Amino acid sequence: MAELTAAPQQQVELPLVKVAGKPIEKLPEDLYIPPEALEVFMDAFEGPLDFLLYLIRRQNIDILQVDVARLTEQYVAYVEAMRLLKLELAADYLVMAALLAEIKSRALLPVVQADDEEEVEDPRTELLRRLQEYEKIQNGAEHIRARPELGRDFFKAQIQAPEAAPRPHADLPLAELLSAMAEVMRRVSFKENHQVAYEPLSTRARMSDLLERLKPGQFLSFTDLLEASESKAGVVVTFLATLELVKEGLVDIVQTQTFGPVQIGLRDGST
Amino acid sequence: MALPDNQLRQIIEAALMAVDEPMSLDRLAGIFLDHERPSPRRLRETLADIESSCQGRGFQLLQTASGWRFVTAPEVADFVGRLWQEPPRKYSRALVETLALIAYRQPVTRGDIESIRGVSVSSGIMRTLEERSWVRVVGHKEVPGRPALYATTRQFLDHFGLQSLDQLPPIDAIEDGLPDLLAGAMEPNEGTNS
Amino acid sequence: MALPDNQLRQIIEAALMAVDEPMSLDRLAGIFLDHERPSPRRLRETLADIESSCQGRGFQLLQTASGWRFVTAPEVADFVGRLWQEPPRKYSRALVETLALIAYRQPVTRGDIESIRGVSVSSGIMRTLEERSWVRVVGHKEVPGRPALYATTRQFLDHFGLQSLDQLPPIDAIEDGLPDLLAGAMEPNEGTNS
Repeated sequence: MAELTAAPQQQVELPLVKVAGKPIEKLPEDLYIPPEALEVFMDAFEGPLDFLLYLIRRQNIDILQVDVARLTEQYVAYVEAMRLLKLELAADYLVMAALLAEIKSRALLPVVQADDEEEVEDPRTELLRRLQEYEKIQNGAEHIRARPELGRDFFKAQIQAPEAAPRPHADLPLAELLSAMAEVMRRVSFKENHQVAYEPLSTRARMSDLLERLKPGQFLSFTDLLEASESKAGVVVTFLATLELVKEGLVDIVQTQTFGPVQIGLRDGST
Repeated sequence: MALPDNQLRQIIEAALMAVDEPMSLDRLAGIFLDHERPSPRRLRETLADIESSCQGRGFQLLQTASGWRFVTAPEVADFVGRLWQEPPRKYSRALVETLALIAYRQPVTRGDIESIRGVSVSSGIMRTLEERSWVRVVGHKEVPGRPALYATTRQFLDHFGLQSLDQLPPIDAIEDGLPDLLAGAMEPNEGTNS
Repeated sequence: MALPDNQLRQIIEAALMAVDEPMSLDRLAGIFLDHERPSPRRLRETLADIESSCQGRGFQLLQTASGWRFVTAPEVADFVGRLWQEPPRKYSRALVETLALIAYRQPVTRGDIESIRGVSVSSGIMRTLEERSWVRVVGHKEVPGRPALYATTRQFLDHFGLQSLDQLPPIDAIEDGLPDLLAGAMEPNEGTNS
């Protein structure tokens, strides 16, 4: 007949702790923390310096007024408690414990003047300097925490933007067009042995005009294609353009009866 | 306990500015805890109030199908739109050569251009030239596939300050004496031949 | 031809609301074409004018290191914050202390940070600070291993609504200075505010 029973409360007895050879009968009075919570408590600190600052602040005194002996006792008591409870503790804490012990023991010795002029740095001064610097940084951290922050105290105000203005056209000077043509011509003459013949531009332009004026399935007489305002040269150009279009198979010329009007129409793809 | 009018207006205004999309009445109401939530009617009144407070400012409240949102004032859209305007794109060498060929050899098909340039002409180039209204299709060549025939336009002449294509220097001249011609072409309105 | 005051105000306001980041005076001036561009002084006056027009509204004009931007009014932040499901992220003490150290003692190496805080700095913290673009490597210390030197960024200032590091309260008050012996340790922060 099994009976569920609560496991007996683990009573953690703190064994005798020796600090600097002197046994500590009891933990400092301010260590109220139940042993199970000690790890959590210690976790709240950002390392031995942070922990020391906590111990100093609790005494409500300036860092420079610190009684190192008392501080050492408190510090070592916590560290020993952690160690005895087999709780993991960063090595930094042990190094600090050793440093504190050294400072405390030095304080008991008479000050020995070094032989040379150089000053030997007092480890106590060095420690206090570090504590002060770290305290400043903690103040700085508080200043940053106190700042209004984007995404917490204020948010970006952003409203719908208008459409982007149309992209402007790049400038294309005539010179660039001409140099491009020259470049094409240069390449063509390098590439090909036969001379590419070019008709006068006016004929080419007229060919475009004629193609535009002619509608599929509709025939116009040659005279329809002439412009009254144009000179004889105009007639010649139109005639040459028409012949060129015939040659390129773009238009057909039709004459339904002898001496009848010459009809010009777009070549029908189906015929 | 109801929130005072001015605080309610401030909250709604801030929420609409913080959210980058239109907000429905429901979503606006969702900001408030039960005891402070305004009625839909009061919300509407607040929105109307905000709307009229935008008179002459750089933004205005707009009601769309999905709710309310702030947009920039239309009267300054042209200025603000410049912020996103892309810089003019330079014309590629291929584009300028294609345009030159169409100008001198029109009407031509894409195939004609390709056979002269010795490389294929991208559709992008033809599209740009057509969008720019510099060239257009004037017919189709009656060969298999009926390829489009391209020619330059009046806008092309206008752009380069030409009255007619005749004013473009003849090809032999370009080949022989480009520097001189370019000097002349710098003043397009003078016309090459006139 | 100068733009009238009210149009100028409208344009600047619209631009600042439409752009998703702080805008410098130069960028604001860039909206205008040469003939309509206001002087920097007139721009500043317009910004001051806009700033005062935000009294009691849901938004306000904030000047940070990178320029001006509109943000929602802090007095309604609690309401606006409810629009997002997730509460703002809480930063660990280690992260804020590391950030403070870099802000107040920059440029510093990771070794400097570790020796002041008395514990090692996790790579995760440095990565988070760099990912948020709050700190960046500005150089390398010429000692063995050439460790990276970290400094805070403009984005850091922007995020905390600061125009410059000077606006952070000093942490080296003269009255709490240590005796002469420690004077040397105070020097490095001279560089913080420059």
